[in-house]
Amino acid sequence: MAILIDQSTRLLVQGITGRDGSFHTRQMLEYGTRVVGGVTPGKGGQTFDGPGGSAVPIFNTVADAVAATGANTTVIYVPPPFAADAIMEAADAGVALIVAITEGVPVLDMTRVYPYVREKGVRLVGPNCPGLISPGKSKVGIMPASIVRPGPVGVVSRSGTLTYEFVYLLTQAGIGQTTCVGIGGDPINGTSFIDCLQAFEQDPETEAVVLMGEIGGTDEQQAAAYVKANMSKPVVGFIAGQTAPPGRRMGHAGAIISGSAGTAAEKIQVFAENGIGVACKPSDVVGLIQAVL
Amino acid sequence: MAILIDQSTRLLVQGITGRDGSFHTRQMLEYGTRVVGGVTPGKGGQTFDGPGGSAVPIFNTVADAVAATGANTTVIYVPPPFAADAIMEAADAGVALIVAITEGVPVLDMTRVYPYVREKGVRLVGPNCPGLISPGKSKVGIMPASIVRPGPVGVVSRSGTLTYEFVYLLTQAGIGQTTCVGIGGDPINGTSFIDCLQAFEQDPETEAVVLMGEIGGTDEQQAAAYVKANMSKPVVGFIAGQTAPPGRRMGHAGAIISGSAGTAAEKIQVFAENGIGVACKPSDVVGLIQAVL
Amino acid sequence: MNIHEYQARQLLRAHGIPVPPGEVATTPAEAERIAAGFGGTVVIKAQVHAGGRGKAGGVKLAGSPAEARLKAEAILGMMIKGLTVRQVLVAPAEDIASEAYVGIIVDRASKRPVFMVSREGGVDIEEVAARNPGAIRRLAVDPRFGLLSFQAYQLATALYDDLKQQRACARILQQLYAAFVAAGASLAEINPLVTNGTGEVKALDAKMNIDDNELDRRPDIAALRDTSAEPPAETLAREAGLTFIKLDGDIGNVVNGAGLAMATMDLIKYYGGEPANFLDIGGSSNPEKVVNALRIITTDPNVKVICFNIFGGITRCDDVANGIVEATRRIHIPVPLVIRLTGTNEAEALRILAGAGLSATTSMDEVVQQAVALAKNQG
Amino acid sequence: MNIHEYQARQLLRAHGIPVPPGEVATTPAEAERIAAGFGGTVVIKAQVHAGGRGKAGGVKLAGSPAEARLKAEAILGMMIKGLTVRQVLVAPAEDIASEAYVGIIVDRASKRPVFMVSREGGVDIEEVAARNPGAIRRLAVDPRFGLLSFQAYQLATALYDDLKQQRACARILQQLYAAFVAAGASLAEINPLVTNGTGEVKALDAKMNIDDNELDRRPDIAALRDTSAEPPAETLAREAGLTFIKLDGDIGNVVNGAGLAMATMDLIKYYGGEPANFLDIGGSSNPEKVVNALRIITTDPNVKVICFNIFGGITRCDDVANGIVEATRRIHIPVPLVIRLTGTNEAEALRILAGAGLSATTSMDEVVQQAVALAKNQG
Repeated sequence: MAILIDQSTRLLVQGITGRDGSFHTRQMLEYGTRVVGGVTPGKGGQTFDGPGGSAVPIFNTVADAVAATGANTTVIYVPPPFAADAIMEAADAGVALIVAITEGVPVLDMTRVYPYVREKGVRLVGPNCPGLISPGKSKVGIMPASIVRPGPVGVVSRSGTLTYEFVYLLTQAGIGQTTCVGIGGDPINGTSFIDCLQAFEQDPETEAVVLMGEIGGTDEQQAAAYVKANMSKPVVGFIAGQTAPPGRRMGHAGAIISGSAGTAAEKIQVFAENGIGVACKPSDVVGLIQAVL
Repeated sequence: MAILIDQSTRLLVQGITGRDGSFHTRQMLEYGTRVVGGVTPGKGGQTFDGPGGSAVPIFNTVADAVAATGANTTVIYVPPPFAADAIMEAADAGVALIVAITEGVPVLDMTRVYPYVREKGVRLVGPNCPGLISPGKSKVGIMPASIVRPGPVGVVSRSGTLTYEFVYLLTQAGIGQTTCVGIGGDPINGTSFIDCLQAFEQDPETEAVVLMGEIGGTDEQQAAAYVKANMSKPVVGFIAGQTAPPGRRMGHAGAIISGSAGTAAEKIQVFAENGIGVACKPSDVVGLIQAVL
Repeated sequence: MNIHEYQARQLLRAHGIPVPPGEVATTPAEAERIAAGFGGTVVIKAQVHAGGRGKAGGVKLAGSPAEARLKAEAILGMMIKGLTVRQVLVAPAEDIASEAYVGIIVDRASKRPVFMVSREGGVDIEEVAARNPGAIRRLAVDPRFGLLSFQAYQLATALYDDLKQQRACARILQQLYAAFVAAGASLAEINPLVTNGTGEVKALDAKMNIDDNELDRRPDIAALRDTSAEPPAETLAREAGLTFIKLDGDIGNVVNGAGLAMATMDLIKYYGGEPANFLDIGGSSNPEKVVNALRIITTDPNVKVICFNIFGGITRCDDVANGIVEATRRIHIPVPLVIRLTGTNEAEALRILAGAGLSATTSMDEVVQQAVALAKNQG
Repeated sequence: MNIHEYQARQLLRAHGIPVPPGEVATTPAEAERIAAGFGGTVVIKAQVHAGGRGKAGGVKLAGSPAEARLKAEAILGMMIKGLTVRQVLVAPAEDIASEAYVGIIVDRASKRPVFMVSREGGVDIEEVAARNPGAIRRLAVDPRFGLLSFQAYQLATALYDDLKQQRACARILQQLYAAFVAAGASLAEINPLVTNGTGEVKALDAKMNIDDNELDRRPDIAALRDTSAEPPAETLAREAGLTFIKLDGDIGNVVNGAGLAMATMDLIKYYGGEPANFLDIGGSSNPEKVVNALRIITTDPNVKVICFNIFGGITRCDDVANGIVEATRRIHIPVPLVIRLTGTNEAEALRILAGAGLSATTSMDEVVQQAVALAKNQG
C-alpha cells in the first residue's frame, strides 16, 4: 500500500511538450509510472517519444485525454500564468488527483481554484511542490527516484530539496518509505498536512511519519493537534526557518513570519506539546525514527 | 399541517419601512403572522407600528435581526436593484426560508443568487412572486387573505392574480387550501413546481394539488413527469397563454415562447399524458377538484 | 430591450473583440460619403429590430459610392416585419473564408448563461437547432467563475482546427462573455464570426438584447434605446408603466397581472372571440395607468369592445374604477366597456362606477362572455 | 513587490475611492512649488518602503511653501530603516474628525482575501491586534462572489454610526476590493480612512503590496517598481532570478531550494555560526546563476566563508560545479569556499571541481561544520 499514488495510477502530463514537462515525463516513465497521455493545445494527435521506444499520445484538452485514456491522475508543468486554468480544466475533466508542480502561481488565482477543485470533489496536491513518489510503485512529479527505497515511513513536507535531504538520510540509514509527498510551499495549496496524516494513518503499510514544516501560517500547529487527537502512529517533525527574520519571504511564498505569528519556535513547541518528536537538525531524523519503528 | 409556513414561522420583513413593505407588514400582522422584526439600514433601533398597538423592532442588518429575534423566515420588499443583495444577506444570516416579492430583479443577478442560496442550504421562493399563505396559520407576502379558507387543497402557481382567481373559485365552492404558493414568474427562481409538489405530497393534510403554469420554459413538463413518477395525490392543472404569440414576453419575464418551445399546447399535452387533469378555463378547476377529493 | 447591430458592434469592440469598421447613415448621401471613405465594395445593412433582414432585401452589396447611394435609398424607408428602416450600417465588404455562429443566452433550465457555438454561421441558430442539433456545441457558464480559459478553448476547438484561430476565438468568447455581463444582456450573438483570407477571426454581425431590469443601473446602455424603431403603442405603454402587446383580434382587454391577462386572452378565444391585445397594468393601481391603457387600446381601429378583468390584491378596485371614470371624461372611447372587478375595495369601486352610469360583474367567465357577444354584435 | 504610498493612492483613485489631492516631489524646490499650488498647510511625507515613517521623522506639516521647502529638505535624503528617502508626497493637510483602519490581505487559514477594519486608525493594525483584538472586525471574502454589498455595509457599520458615512464607507470597501483584485495585490490598506469636519469619508494614506507572481501579466503594475527604493543586492538578485535576503552573520551560503536554504541557515546557527544571507538559486541549474550568487555574496564585507549546499534534483550538480569554477575565474572571491554536492550528476560535478583544485563533501552536516570552523578561524 501507499497513499495517493500507486500501481493503479494512470497519469496525464499537462504541458508534456514543455522543457520541464518532457524531461520529467521521461523520468517518470523510466521509474515505471503509467503515463497514459499528455496534453498540449494544438498538438493533439501527435505522440511523445519516451525512453525505450515508448510513445505517449498527446491531446488538445484534458477532457479529450481523459475520455481516450481513462486517466485518474494528472501532473501539471504549465507556466504560472496558465497553471490555475490547467488545474481547473483537470478538475472539470474528472480526474481524481491533480499534482501541480508549477511554482509562481498567483495567490489570488489559488483563492478561486481552491473552491473550484473542492466543489468538483478532486484532490489537488500543490502547487509549487515536488509531487509524490511511492517507492517501487509510482512517481508523479520531480522527486529524484535514486534517493528513495520502499519501506515503512510516510514523508510529508512543504519543501522540495529539504524533503530530498531527509529521504536521503532515511534511505542511507536503510529506512524506506511508503510514500513521500511534497504539499508545496505556497500560502494556499490544495492538500494540507492533515490530509496526508489522515491518509498515512489509514495506510496499513505506513508505520511512522516524518513531517517537515517551516515558518509561516499555522498548518503545522493544526497538524500537531490532529496528531495528538487522531493518530496512533508515531510522527517525527522538523521545522525549517529558526533563523529567519520576521516579515521577509524566505523563497517560498508561504514561508514568512507575520509579526510574531508563524515562527519556528512556536511550531517546534507545539510539536513537542503534542507528542511529535522534533529533530533539531536534519540528521537527527534517523535516530528519532529508529526509536519509534 | 401546511407547507413552508405555519404557526411556527417567525418572520422578518426586509424593506419594512418602504411603501409596499409597510402596507403588507400591517396586512400580515392583521392576519396573525408572527412578524418578529424588520430590516432597514439606518433605522436600526426604531420600531414599526403595527395594527392594534403592536410594535415591530427594526434592525440595520438581517444578521442583527436574526440574532435578536430568532427569525426563521424573511420576506423581501426592497427595490429591484438591491433585491439580489437582500436575498444573499438573508441567506448569509441563516434564515431557513426567504420569500422575495420584488418584481424586476435582473436575471443575471439571479444566476449568482441561485448558487449562493443553494450553498447556504436556504430555500428561496420567488422573486417576482406573491408569496405564500397557509390559511388560518400564516401569511407571508401579498396574497389577499379574504379569498382563502383552510382546507385540503395545495395550490402552486407561477403567477399572482391568476392564483387569486383560482383560489377565489375554490373558496367560493367551499373548497379550502392547505397552503397557496406563488413561485414567481421570472425565468430563474428559487423554488420550482417540483419542490412544492414534493412538499404537498409529504404534507398529511393536503389531499389534492392545483398547479397553474404558463408558457415559457419546461418547469411544467418536469413537474408533470414528477407527478407521474412520485405523487400519490391527484393534481389538477391549468396553463395560461394558449393565445400568446411566440417570441413576445407576456408581462412575466419568464412567460415567453422561444421558437416552438414552451408553448401552452405542449404543456397541456404533457399534463394530460402524465395524469394531470387540465382545466380548459379557470372555472373548470372546481369540478375537476371536486371529482378527485 | 433590443439594440441595433451597429450599437452591439460598438459594445463588442469596446471589449476588445475584432470588429471590422462600419458607420451608420440615415440618408443615401451619407451612405455614399461613407462608402467613398472606405473605398472598394461595401455592404449596406438595414438597422431594424427584426431578424431575416437579408431575406427581406435589407442587406445589399455596393461596388461603388454611387451604387451605395442607390442601395441605401432602396433600403432606407423600407418596411421589415412591420418596422420602418431609418438607419443603415455601411461597412467594407469582407473577404470571407468561413462563417461560424457564437452566442450566449441566459438558460432557464441550468439557471446559467449558456454559450452556443456552431460551424454553421450566417444562418439563424434556431434553424440549425431544428435541422442539425448535433452541429451546435453548448456550454453552461458558472457565473461564480465566469467563462474559464479552458472552457473558451474547448468551445473554440469545436469551431476551428487551427491553433491560432482557436486561440483567437477563445479570446473573443471570453470578451463576448464580459460584454454580455457588462451590458446586462439576455442575449449576445456574433453571427457570423468569420475568418478571412489571411486567417484572422472577426465579428461580422452582432446582436444583443438587454434585460430591461438592468437599464436603471446602466444609463449608458439605456441611452441606446431607439424609440423610433419600436411600435409607437409599445413605447407609449412602456413609458406609462404598462406591459402591452398588440394582437390581431377585436376584443381589447385591460387586466392586472400577467398570468391573469394571458388567461383572459385565452378565455376570450375559448368563448369564440379574438383578443386585440395583451395588457397588464401591473400591481400598483394608479388611476392614470387605466387612463393610459384606454388611450393605447382605443388607437387600434380593430377594437370593438374593451374588457376589464381586475382581481384586486395590491391593485385597488376603487383606483381602477376611478381611472375608468376619469378616462371616459378625458378621452373619447368609441366602443363599449365591460367590466369585472373583485377583491380589494370592490364595493367602493362599484359605487364609483354606478355614479358614472357604469356597471360591473364579479365573474371573469361572465365578463368575457359579455365581451365576446358585444364584439360579435358589432361585427 | 512594494509600491509607494503615492502610487497606491493613484490606484485607489482610479477605482473611484475619494483620495485627497497630492503630488510627488524629488527636490525641496519642487515641494515648495507644489505647496504653493495647494495653498494653506501641507503635509510632507517620505515615500519609502518602510513602516513607522512618522516616528522616524519622515512625516511633517508645513504652514507655508517656504516651510514646505525646509521640511522637504530635511526629509529627502534621510535614512528610514536603512532606506534612503528619494521622494516626498506633498498633500494639503486635512481637517480630520475621525481616523479608522481598513485593509485586506490574503489569509492562508481561510484561503480567502480577508478584510480587517477598526475604528482605531492611524496606528499599526498589528499593534491594535496585539493590544485590543476586539477592536478589529474581520470578514473573509468568497472570491467567487466578491465583496457583496451587504457585507460591505456590515463592515461599515463597525466603523461608523451615521448612515451616510456607512454607505460611503461600504462603497469604498467594494472599490478597495476591486483595486486589490485588479492590481494582483497581497495587501491593500487605507490607514487612516478619515472623516472630515463636513462628514466626508476619505482615504488619507494608502499602502499596497503586489504579489510578485502577478507582475508578468500586469505590465502597468510592474512598471510601478522603484528599484532605487530597494537594497541594491536584492535588486541584483531578483534580476538574476535568485532569492536573496541579507542577514547579519558572516557565513555566506548558496543553496538550491527555499526549505533547504532555511535549514542550512539553521544548521549554521546550530553549530555556533551566523548566516550572512538566505540565498536560493531555485530549481533550474544555470551556471550563470551561481556566478551571480557569488557576485552578490562577495559584496558583503562581513562574509568570511561561503558554504554551498546543493541537493541535485532538477538542479544538476555539474551545472553548479561549472558555475563555481566559472566564478572563480571571472570574479575575485576573497574568502574560502566549502562545497556540498549530492544527487543528479554528482560524480561529474566532483570531477569538474577537482579539475579546478576544489573538493566537496556529500554531507550537509559536514559542510556546515567546515564553514563554521573556517569562519571562527578567520575571526
